[in-house]
Amino acid sequence: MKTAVEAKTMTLVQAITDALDTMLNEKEEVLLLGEDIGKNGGVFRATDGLQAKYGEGRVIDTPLSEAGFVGAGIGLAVNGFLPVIEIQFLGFIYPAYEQIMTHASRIRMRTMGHFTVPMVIRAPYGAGVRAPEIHCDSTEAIFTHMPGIKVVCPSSPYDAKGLLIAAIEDPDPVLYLEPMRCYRSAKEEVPEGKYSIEIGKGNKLMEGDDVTVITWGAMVPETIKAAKLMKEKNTHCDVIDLRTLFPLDKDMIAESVQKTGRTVIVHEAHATGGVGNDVLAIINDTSFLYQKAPVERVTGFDAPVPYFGFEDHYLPTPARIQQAIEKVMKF
Amino acid sequence: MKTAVEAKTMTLVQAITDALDTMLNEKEEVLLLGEDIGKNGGVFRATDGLQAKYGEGRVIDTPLSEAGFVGAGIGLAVNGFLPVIEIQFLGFIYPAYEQIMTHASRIRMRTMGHFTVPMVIRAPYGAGVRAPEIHCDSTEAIFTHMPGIKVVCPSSPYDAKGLLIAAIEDPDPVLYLEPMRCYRSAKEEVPEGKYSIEIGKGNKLMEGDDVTVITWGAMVPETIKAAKLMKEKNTHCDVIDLRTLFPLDKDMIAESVQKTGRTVIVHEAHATGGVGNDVLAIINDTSFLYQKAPVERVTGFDAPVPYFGFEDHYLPTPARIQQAIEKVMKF
Amino acid sequence: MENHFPIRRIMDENGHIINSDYEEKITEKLVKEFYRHMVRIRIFDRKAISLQRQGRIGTYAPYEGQEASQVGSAAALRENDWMFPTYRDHGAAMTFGHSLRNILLFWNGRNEGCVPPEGKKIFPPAIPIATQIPHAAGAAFAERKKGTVNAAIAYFGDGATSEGDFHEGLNFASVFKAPVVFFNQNNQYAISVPFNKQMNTKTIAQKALAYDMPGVRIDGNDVFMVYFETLHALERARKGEGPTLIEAVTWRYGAHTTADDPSKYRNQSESSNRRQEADPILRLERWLKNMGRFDEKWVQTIEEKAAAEIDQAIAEMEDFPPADPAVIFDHVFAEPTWQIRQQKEEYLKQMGGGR
Amino acid sequence: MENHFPIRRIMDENGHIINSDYEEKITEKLVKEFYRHMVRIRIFDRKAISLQRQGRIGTYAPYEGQEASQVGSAAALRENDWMFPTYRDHGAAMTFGHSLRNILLFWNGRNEGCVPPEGKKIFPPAIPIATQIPHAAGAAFAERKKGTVNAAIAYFGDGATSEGDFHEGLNFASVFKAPVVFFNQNNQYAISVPFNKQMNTKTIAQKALAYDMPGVRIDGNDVFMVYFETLHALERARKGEGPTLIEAVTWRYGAHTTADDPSKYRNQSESSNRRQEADPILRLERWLKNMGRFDEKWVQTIEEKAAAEIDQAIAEMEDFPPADPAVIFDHVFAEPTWQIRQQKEEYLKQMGGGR
Ligand SMILES: Cc1ncc(C[n+]2csc(CCOP(=O)(O)OP(=O)(O)O)c2C)c(N)n1
Ligand SMILES: Cc1ncc(C[n+]2csc(CCOP(=O)(O)OP(=O)(O)O)c2C)c(N)n1
Ligand SMILES: [Mg+2]
Ligand SMILES: [Mg+2]
Repeated sequence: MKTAVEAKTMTLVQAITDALDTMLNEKEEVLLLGEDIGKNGGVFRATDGLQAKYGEGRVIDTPLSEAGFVGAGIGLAVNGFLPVIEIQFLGFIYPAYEQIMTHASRIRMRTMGHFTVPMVIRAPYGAGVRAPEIHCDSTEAIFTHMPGIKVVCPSSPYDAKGLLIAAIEDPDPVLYLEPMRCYRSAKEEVPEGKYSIEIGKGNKLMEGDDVTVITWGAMVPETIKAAKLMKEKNTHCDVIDLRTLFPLDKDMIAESVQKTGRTVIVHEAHATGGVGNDVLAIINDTSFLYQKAPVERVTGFDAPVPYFGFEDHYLPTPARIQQAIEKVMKF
Repeated sequence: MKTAVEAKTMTLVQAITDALDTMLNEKEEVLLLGEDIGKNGGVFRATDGLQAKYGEGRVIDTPLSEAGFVGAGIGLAVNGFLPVIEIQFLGFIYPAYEQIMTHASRIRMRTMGHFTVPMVIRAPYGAGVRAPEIHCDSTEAIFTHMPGIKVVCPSSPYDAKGLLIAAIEDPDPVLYLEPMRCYRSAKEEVPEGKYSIEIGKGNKLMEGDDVTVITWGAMVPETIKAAKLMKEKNTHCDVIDLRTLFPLDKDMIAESVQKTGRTVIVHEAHATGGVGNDVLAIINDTSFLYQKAPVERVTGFDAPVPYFGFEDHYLPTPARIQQAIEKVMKF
Repeated sequence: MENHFPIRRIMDENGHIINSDYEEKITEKLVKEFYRHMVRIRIFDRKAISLQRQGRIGTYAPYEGQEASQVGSAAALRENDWMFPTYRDHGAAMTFGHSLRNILLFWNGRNEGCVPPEGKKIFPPAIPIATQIPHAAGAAFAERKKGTVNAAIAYFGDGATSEGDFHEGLNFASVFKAPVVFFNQNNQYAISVPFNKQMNTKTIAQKALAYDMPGVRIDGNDVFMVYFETLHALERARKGEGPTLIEAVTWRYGAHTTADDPSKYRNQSESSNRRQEADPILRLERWLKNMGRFDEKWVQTIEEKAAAEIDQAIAEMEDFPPADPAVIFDHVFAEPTWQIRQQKEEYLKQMGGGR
Repeated sequence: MENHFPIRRIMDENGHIINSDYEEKITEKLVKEFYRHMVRIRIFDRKAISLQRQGRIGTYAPYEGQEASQVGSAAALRENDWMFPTYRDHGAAMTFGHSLRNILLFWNGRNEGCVPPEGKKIFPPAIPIATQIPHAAGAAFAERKKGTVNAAIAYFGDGATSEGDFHEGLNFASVFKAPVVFFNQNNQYAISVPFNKQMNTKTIAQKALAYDMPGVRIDGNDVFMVYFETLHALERARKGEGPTLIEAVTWRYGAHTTADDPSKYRNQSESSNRRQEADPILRLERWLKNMGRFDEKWVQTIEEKAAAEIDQAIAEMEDFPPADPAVIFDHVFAEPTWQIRQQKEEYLKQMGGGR
């Protein structure tokens, strides 16, 4: 990780714009494609000003056609470009699922590396911003179960920039998830220029010997809130922000769980089939004898993400996280 | 479960035809839709003879358009029909993923039960039949992580018929997975007429006190082979065929694991994000204190299902299953 | 191809009937009926925007400018037909008999918003673009199989034509001669993306040629053209002659949704010009005036009536019993699975324990 | 629409040039070149079927009957163009310079089968129907962005036109004027589903109208028509005039794949009739005979040469080093993840321990 000297205070979404700007500037192969990313600057303004700066040839408004432009992105990627594709919301990636599943993630394997797809797919995801239905899905697990694509998810402006640059430089396809709830909820110093955060590495946000709490994305602030409240009650949490959902940071997970023996996993996706179960599998595989209590999972329910009138009931809350921490402590 | 008197010896694929025949005969709302299911009787002959018997109005060859006919199936289902849709291979379901994810599985929730989708999607799946790439995927986990749809997978002719009838009678959408490798590999007595197997219930295939081995679909015969070999070595396995992948038979899993304390899970899907991890989560949640060893998973690798020249290397084998059983026994 | 698909109209911008075939059919009664509907849904739209601004509902998708398309097409439906709207077609849904309260509940994030009045076959608004098109084809095909004369209408925008589901739905319907009308409102923008970046064609109607299906391009701000063309397409459908694609060329005056700022991507003066010249309501007003039948009192009455009806619906929406969180568990399956029972129970316990 | 898209041809079934514009261009040299290519790929096809029957390769998709479409179109490409074939287009791929051994390896379930010779921009055959169409649009768009004169060709069948990806790919290419030729081989069946159940239109060419793209319908068994029309479309593409849709009407004589039994769904006498009348190779033979230039010796020589080349490729395929199972781990990512490293290590250990 190389860090540039100057820094600016920015939000997560601004950090994304900054990363795109940095890479558009650095490599002329970088192209942005997506719906409304040009003049409009994206519905969240993540590409604001970039078309004006780099032209319509680099920042390209596509037809409303996710399979079409992800498929075309694959064609661009095998032919020398580095497409960075915006899916307007993760809940609208499904039409492109076949292209990602059968091609983006497999072309390297299919051709023994002769053709490769160095493509990034950016997608805002998650509930809690009072968006209409489908806009709030958190379906990362349907991509982590797909060999050949990496999945990352920053929770802070600093990580957002560093991970996006790493994703663009990665020789393989990367799904880059953007927690909408964190887009503008906090600001942080972000270095100017280019730096990157290694894909596959988690980030320890709080140190504690009692319980390991593992989470990512928009659940990070909720988890921190719960951990801080627990600290007041003298329960000390090791809080891990996974940052990468495939491949998971096995070593960081194992090390922490072997220290604490107690684990809480927090995510907003459904419990069944959630990435939390992959964390559970790592614990099973690496730390069985260290476990002092069953792992607790605090997750979205096994129900579709509800209409926004109910989303606060669906999403894990600091209260639910605290209860889980207390439960593993009491076991 | 009501069982009719007469029985016939048949293969799994014949049992599917028999179930479809039974239900086409019983309910005129039942419609079959799919590619090549008419005159051709399906590429695996699962619908052989049914168009001749019930006419082109009941057994309908569709255009090559999975999103289109699954979407139209939703329209048929909300408007009084009971569509049973054949996806030629599970690996070709991805174009319809959006329709299943955002509509089939959610319409009941979205409309508080005002509209419902009593639809079945049948899909042959899995490796081991020397089929070309993509034809061999085992991606059930991308559906078990989708609230609102059930996922079933028979491993025997008897179960195949009973589960398919149950799926057609279910008021909600059901994904019915057909292990191609088992289509014609064994025959069994199958009752004539209508009977059904409850969705959500596993089947104990062998009883043993030493190790619980949990599997489904095409891995059942491989697991039985391994368990029989282990029996000769005096290790006795409780072998569970899950039959339903969502919702899992939590009680059967917990009961067995609480008896044996040792578990091996076998599936051909990738390890990461596989349904095996849901089984693991059930064990964690219900049977933590009973566990004598970490759970072993014998799975397909975290690599795309390879070209058929290599598929035998990808698939779990009795040898790998035995090694896992030995490993949990030795722990 | 553009010249093969001229924009057809019955009434010009000045409220003159320019197609004499229809002169007899356009009665004061019909004009007033359409006028009333359009005024009603326009008032609703403006109220909804202001509710959103006050934080009383969530993000809202306005349709002002598209009233003739929505009213004219919905008015052509029969009682037992099916409607498959998008998030922008609640003007059509209201005209077809949807509950105003429920529509407001939808925009307030409540599931009740997707429940149509008993007997009304109105599907929940499609959020993923174009996905409703195959549904409409399937539901219409079902009617054909049942041997009824019912038909379906699917609404969608210009942007939606780029999705695979548009193509697959139209192909399915054409192959099976499903009684469905594919009603496109070409408002010339998909959020910020203008028509000419969405497709290489100058018309949407011509896309019907890919399915050997009739395709027509009409002035979507001419409520009569919309009404009679939809009626005609529905008749064809009922007679077993299959689907039709209608492109109603129109314009949304305002933002894509209340979360959108159109000044980022277009000059809004175009909207004010169109308001002066091509407004669908103004056009009927001009007809009434031309005929010497414009009656300010009557206009005032219908406006007041609509406002009262809408205020009533808003009150009902706001008085609606508060969300019972249990609802998020209750309609996933006909019978809840153990996961859902367990999660619901735990959640209710936690709620009980105070958060 | 059918009459707007007549099936165009240059040479009739009897080997007569019926379009005098091309008389000069059709030289003995060209005829013989095409003849040679078609014979070569036909021999390959038959050999492959017999290899499958003997269990020496897996399921195989034959193209016999479609040789003129594949050879004529591939011959029109330039060195640096891109090709996006399906599982049935290895005749085209071989004509464009793919390795026969590798193609056989593909049908034998080996990844090496998807690797084209160095410098040859041939994509692996698309197995999921129509998915290659957007790839071709994207790769062609890339060439345009780079400012080259290279183009791309995408092959696909009649059934493929029903998929959303067909529509989205053509729309993308038309909007961005990507230099790509969409080459449809309408062999009138998608496995068992005949053309008239696949779509309501009588032609595929007319679907181009939905994108304001030129669409032509040609006799896919007339190698000259195929060649010159593809050449023309490629020229347009290179000049920045955008994509073209070509419908080459043809027929597969045999089964969909070696796992298929066509007698289940069609009368195979149609195939034998077509063999007599419309066979693409026979047609060139007739031209040669008409011109008095048919030379049995020459035919024998090229047949022998092709057979020898193919036998050589088969030998190379069979001598190819046996599959190293490690390959299934080695190309998932540029750098293997820990899962892959761990799984590979464990697997190799197990292998070592004997299975
Ligand atoms: C599959 C999908 N992709 C993206 C979106 C985000 N989105 C919502 S509305 C819209 C534009 C739709 O344009 P159009 O079809 O013209 O309808 P209009 O909004 O103009 O009525 C987009 C891109 C979506 N809802 N679904
Ligand atoms: C998405 C998808 N659905 C289904 C299949 C199974 N399948 C393989 S070939 C085929 C028919 C293709 O017909 P067509 O496009 O006419 O090409 P042809 O085989 O005639 O060359 C089908 C349905 C597939 N490969 N991909
Ligand atoms: Mg629009
Ligand atoms: Mg075909």
